Amino acid sequence: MTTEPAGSGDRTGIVDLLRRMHEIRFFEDTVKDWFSRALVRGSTHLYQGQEAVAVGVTAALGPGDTTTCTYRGHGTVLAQGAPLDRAFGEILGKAEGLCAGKGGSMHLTDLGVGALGSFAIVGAHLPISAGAAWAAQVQGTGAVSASFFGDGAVNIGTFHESLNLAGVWKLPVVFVIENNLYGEYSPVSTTTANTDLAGRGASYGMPGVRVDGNDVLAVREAARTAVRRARDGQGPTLLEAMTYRQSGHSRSDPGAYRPAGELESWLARDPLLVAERSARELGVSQEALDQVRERAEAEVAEAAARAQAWKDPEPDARFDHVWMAR
Amino acid sequence: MTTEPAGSGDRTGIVDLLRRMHEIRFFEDTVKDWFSRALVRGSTHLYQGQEAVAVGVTAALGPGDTTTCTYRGHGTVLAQGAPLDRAFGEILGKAEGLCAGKGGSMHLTDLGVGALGSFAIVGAHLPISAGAAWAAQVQGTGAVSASFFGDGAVNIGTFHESLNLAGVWKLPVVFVIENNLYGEYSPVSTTTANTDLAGRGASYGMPGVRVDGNDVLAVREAARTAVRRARDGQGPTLLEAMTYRQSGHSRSDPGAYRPAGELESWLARDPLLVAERSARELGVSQEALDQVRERAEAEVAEAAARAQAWKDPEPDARFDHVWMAR
Amino acid sequence: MTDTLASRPLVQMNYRKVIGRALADELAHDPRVVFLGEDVGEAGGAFKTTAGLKERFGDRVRDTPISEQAIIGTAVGASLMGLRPVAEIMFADFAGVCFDQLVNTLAKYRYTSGGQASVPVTVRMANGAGAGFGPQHSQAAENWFLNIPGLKIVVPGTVPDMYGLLRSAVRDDDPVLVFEHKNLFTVKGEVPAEPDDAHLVPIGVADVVREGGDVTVVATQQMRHRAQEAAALLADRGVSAEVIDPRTLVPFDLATVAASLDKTSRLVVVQEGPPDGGWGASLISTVCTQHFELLDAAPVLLASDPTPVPYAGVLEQASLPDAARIVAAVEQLVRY
Amino acid sequence: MTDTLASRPLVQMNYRKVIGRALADELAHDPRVVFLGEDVGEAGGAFKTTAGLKERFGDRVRDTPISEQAIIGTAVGASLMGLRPVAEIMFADFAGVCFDQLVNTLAKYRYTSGGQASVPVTVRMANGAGAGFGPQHSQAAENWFLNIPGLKIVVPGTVPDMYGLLRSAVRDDDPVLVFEHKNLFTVKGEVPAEPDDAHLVPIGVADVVREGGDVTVVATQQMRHRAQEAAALLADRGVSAEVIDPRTLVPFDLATVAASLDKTSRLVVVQEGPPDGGWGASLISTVCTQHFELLDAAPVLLASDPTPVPYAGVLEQASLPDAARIVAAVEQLVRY
Ligand SMILES: Cc1ncc(C[n+]2csc(CCOP(=O)(O)OP(=O)(O)O)c2C)c(N)n1
Ligand SMILES: Cc1ncc(C[n+]2csc(CCOP(=O)(O)OP(=O)(O)O)c2C)c(N)n1
Ligand SMILES: [Mg+2]
Ligand SMILES: [Mg+2]
Repeated sequence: MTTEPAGSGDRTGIVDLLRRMHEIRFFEDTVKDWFSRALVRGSTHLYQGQEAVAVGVTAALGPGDTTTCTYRGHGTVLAQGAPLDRAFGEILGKAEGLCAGKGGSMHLTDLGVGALGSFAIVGAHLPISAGAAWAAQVQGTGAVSASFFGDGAVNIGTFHESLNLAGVWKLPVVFVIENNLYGEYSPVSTTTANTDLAGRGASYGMPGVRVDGNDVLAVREAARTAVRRARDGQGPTLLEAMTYRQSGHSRSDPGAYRPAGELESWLARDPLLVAERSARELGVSQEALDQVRERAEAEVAEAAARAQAWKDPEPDARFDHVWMAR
Repeated sequence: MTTEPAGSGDRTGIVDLLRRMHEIRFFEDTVKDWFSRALVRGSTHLYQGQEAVAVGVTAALGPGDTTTCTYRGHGTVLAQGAPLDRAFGEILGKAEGLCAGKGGSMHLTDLGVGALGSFAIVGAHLPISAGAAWAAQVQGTGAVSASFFGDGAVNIGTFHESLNLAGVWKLPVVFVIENNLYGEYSPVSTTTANTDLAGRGASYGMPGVRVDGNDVLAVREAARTAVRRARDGQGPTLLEAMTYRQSGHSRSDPGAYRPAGELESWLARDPLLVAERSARELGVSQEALDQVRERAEAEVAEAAARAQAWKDPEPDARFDHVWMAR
Repeated sequence: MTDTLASRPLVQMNYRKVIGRALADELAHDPRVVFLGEDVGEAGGAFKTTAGLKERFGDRVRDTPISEQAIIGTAVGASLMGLRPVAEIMFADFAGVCFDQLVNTLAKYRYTSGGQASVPVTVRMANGAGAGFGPQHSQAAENWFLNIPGLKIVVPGTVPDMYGLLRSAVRDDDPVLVFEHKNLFTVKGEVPAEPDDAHLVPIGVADVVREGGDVTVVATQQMRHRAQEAAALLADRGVSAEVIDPRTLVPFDLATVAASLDKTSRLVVVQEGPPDGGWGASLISTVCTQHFELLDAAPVLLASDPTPVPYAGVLEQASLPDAARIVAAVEQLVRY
Repeated sequence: MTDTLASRPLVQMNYRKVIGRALADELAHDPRVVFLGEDVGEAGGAFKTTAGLKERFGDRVRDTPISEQAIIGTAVGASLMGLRPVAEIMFADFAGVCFDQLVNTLAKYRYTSGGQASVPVTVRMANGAGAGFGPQHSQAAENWFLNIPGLKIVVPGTVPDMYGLLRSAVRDDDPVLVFEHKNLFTVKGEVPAEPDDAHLVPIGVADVVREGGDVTVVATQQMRHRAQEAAALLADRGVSAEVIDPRTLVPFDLATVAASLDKTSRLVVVQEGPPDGGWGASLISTVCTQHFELLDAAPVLLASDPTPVPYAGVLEQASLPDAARIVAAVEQLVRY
C-alpha cells in the first residue's frame, strides 16, 4: 500500500503534502491550547492523527471539485485551501472568521476553495456532496465531490440513502470513511454489525476500497483512482481510510477507554512521521523537511496572532444572513 | 426451492395455508369493490398476488411472536389471525373496527394476535420489530418478531439503521422484503443501485436469503430457518421473497407502466394456483380444495356483511385514545 | 397591475394541474431549475401533478429512490453549485423523515456559513386533512416549521395563488416550503394561457379575499374556502366579515391583518391543524403583543382538534373547523 | 406534602448528576425500565449524566449505534411488549433526525391503534443555547413538538424538578419528552438521600417560584432563572413580580397562570427559542382567547432572536433574553 504512486516522484508533491499536514497539526495545537485555556467556548474535535486522509484525498481533487466534512473538519477545510487566519478567526468567533462567527469550530466553510462545509449532525452532509455531484452531472462540468465522515456515521440513515442514490444515479462522488476506530467512546465493533466498512459499497453497486489512512501517498493514490472513475462517469467509490484519532473525541474527553498501548502504537505511525519517511525515501533532505515544518509553524503562529487581533462581531450582526431577501 | 419442507407433508398444513390465502384474496376482492364504488374514502393498497409471503412467514411463527407490516398490510394482519369482520370494520371506519375507526386500511393493528401494526410511513416499522425483539431478548421470552416491507423500502434510512442495530445486538427478528418488483411506479432497478436485495444482509452481518415468494411452502421453509436461528440467539435474517403486485400501487393506479405480458406471466404463477398445485401433489382432492375456497368466500362475505351493519363511531370518540392519562 | 392582466388571455385549470403548469413554466424559464422526487417523472407524481414534465425536460426531472433525507440534502448540495432545485416530498407528513435536512441543513446553511451562499431550494409537499388518508397522511405540516428561522412558507389556497406563489418560490433565493392542499386538487381557477410574469404572486403578501367591517377572519387553504362560505352565510344574517388569506406564513403580512383589525376590532383565526404551536396561535400572540389596542374582544382561534387526524369520515369531518363553526364563532364574537 | 418531605434527609447534587440519580432510582424501582442511547453505558453519556448505570444495571442499559431513528423506533417496539424504555437523544437538535419516529410513530401509536396499547417511552434530550455549541447544537427543541398531540413535554429547570419530573416521566403511561437544559448542568439543589416517591413531581403542574402582585412572569429552564434574577432586581425597584415555571408544556397548567393573572392582570412570557411557533406564543394565544378579560395591558413575549443560534459569544448572548431585558419589559408594562 505504500508503493510510490505515479507522479509523486516529484519532490514538491510530497513536500506540499507535508506542508499542509504540518499546518493542520500546528493549527490544531493552537486550537487545543486555546480550548484548554478556555479562550474559546463550546466544543472542538481535533483531527490530529488523521491529517493524511484529508490531505491525501484533497490532493487528488482539482479546481472546481468540492468537499464536505464533519465537525471534525479543520483538516479537510484547511487541506482544501481555506486561509489559516480566517479559520482561526471563526473558531474565535470573530467577524472576519470564515463564517463571520456564526458557525464556529464545527462549521468551518469556505465556498471559495470548494469547501462546502463542516456539518455537525452526523451524516447530514453526505447528500450535500451527492447533490454537488448531481449538479456537476447536470451541468456537465466534470467536477467531483468528496465527502468525509467517520466510522460511526456509516450507521446512520443518510449514509445509506446517499450512497444508494449516488450509486443508482452514478454520481461523481467519493465517499471517504475516516475510520479512526471510534465513534465518540464506542469502538467500531460495538456499534457496527460488519466491521468491513468498505465492503458496504457492494450494497450500493460501488467499489469499496480500504487504504492506509496514515500514509498520505497511499491515500492520494486511492483517491486518484476514485476521482478518475468519478470524472469518467463511472460513478461513486467508497474509500475507507484506516487511521486513528490521537486525542479524545472532543474537548471534554481524555480518551480513558482506549486499551493500553493503542495510542502509543499509532503515535509510532503518526502520519507526519510516515510522510517524512516517504519524503526522505524520495530524496528530500532532513534539512528541507525541517524547514517545511518550521515554516508551517511560523505561518500558523502568524495567522493565529492576526486572528486574535481581529474584532468581535457587532451584536446586531446576529440578524444578518438568515435570509437572502425578505 | 419448491421441495416439500419438513412437517408440511401434513395435509392440514397446506390446507390451512390455503384457507388463509383465500380469505385474504376474497377479503381484498371485497375491499377493491368497496373502493371502486366509493363506499370507502382515502386509499388502499392491495396485497393480491403476494399472499404467500405473509401466510408463509406467519406460519413459521408461534404464540407470542409478533409482526409489523406496511400500508399494504391486510395480508399480514389477517395471516396473523386478526378477525375478518373487525378488519373490514376498520376499513369502513366503524366503531367496532380493529382500531375503532382511527386508522383505516393503512393501519390495521391487532395486538391480540401479535400484529403490532400496519405503518404508513415507508420503513418506520422496522425498528418497531427490532424493539419487540429487544424486549424478547431482555425478558428472555424466546419470542421472535417479523417485519414485512417492500423492495422500495430498502432504500430508506430506517432500513439501514434497523438492520445494523439488529445485527450488532443479535436480535431475534426476521426482516422480510416483499419484493414485488415495484415501489409505486418505479421498477426496483431504477431506484436501487444493487438489485440483489438479499445481499444487503452482508453489510449487517446477517444471512440474506432469496425465496420464491409465490410458493407458500418455500416461504414457510425459509422463514422456519430464519425463525429457528432467531430463537436460538443467532440473530436476524434478511429474507427476500420474490413476488408480484397484481394490482396497481394503490386505488388510483391502473399499473399502465408495466411491460406487456408481465402481469399475465405472474398471474400464471398466482400464489393460490401454486399452493393448490402443492396441495394436490400432497394428495388433497380437488373437491376438498374447492370446499376450502368456497368456505373462505362464504366466511368473508359473512364478515363483510356483519361489518357493514355496524355503527359509525360517535363523533366525540375522536377525542379518545390520544392520551392514556392526562 | 390589473390593467395589464386584464388584457391577457386566461385558461381554466384545476389546482392539481396548475402545479405542473407552474413547474413547467419555471423549468422553461430558467435552465438552472431542476426537479426531483419519488415517481415525479414518467409517472407524473403520486397525485399526477407533474405529468408531462419528464417528457418535456428530460434529465432535469429525476425520479429518486424512497430516500427523503437524500432528496432534500441532494437539493441543497445542487443549489450550492448554482442549480435551483425543486424537491417533492410526496405527503407533507413525510417531512418528519427529512426534518433534520429541512431544519438543520436547508434552513441554516446560509446563516451558519456567514452568508457565503443562498440556498434556493423549493420543497413541495401535499398537505392537509379531509380525504380519509388517516393519521400519518393528513397533517397540516406547515405548522411544524414556524419555529425554524430561515425557511419561507407558502400555503396557496387557489389556482392563481398556486400558480403565482409556486413560481415565486422557485425564483426566490431563500428556501421555500410550498404546501399543496390535497383537498383542493379539484378546485378550479384561471391562469394566463401563456407563461406570464405578471401573474407571479409575491411571497409575503396577504390577499383580502372579501372586504367587510364587522370581523376579520384569517384563514388559509381549505379553511379559506370555508371562511368564504361562512362569510356568505353571515352576510345573509347582516354580519359583514372581512376574509384574509395570508397565503404566506413566513414572512407573515401582519400589516394587512392589522389594517383590517383597525376597521373591525375583532379577530377570528381559522387554522387547520391542532391549536397549540400552529400559525394561528402565533398570529394571535403577535396581534395581542403588538396590536392589543386594536382588539375590542377576545380573539378566537378555530383549529382542528388537539388529536391526530382520525380516519373514519364522521370523525375526520368533525375534527376540522367548518363554515357552521365559523359562523357560530363570529356571531358570538360580534354580539360580545 | 411539605410535612412528610421535611422529615427526610436530603443531599445536595447538581442538575447533571441528578439525571443519573433519577434514572438509577427508576431502574431500581421497576424491572421493566430499560435505557438506551449513544455512549450512555460505560462512557456515561456525552454529558456524563448517566455514569455508573451500566455497571449497576447491566444489560438493561444499552449503547446504540449512531442511529436515532432506530433508537426511538426500538424503544416504541419494546414498550409494546411491556418494557418502559428510556431513550437518550444526545442533543435535542438531533430530534430532527428521528422526528418522524417521534411525531408519526411514538405520538400517534395509541391513537392510530384505537387505544390498543399505551406507549410508555421516555425520550431525554440535552437542550438549549448559551454554551457556544453553534446553530446545530443549541436549539430549544421543545418548541418543535407543541403541534403534535400525543406527546407530553417536560422542561425541568431545577434539581428537584429534574429529579421529580424525570421519574414521573418514566412512570407515565404516555410518551414523555424530557428536555435537559445544557446550560443548567452545574445548577445545584437538594434531593432525598434515599429514593423517595414523595419527591415525584406530577406532570402538568406549574410551580409558583415567587409570589408577586404586579406582573406575572412565566418562564422555563434557563429563562426561569433569569426571570428570578429579574424579579429580585424588580423588587428593589418596588415592582412585585410573580414568577411561574410551568415545568410541563404539555399538558399545560393554565389554571395556575390564570390565577396569577387574576391578581396581576399583566403577563410577560420569557421563552427560549424563536418567537413564532414557540410555547410562549401558544400560551399568549390561549390566555388571550380564553382569559382576555384578565389582561389590563398587552401581553409581552420575550423570546430568543428569530434566527438560528449564532456561535460567537457576543452574538449568542445577545440573542437570548436576559434579566435586564426582562426588567425593562416589566417596567414598561407596569407603567402602562
Ligand atoms: C445525528 C447525530 N447523532 C449524534 C451526534 C453526536 N456525535 C457527534 S460526533 C459522534 C461520533 C461520530 O463518530 P464517527 O462518525 O466515527 O466520527 P469521528 O468523531 O470519529 O470523526 C456523535 C455520536 C451527532 N452530532 N449527530
Ligand atoms: C417515507 C415515505 N416516503 C414515501 C411514501 C409514499 N409511498 C407509499 S408506498 C411507496 C412505495 C413503496 O414501495 P415498496 O417498498 O416496494 O412497497 P410496495 O408498495 O411495493 O409494497 C411510497 C413511495 C411513504 N409512505 N413514506
Ligand atoms: Mg470515528
Ligand atoms: Mg414494492
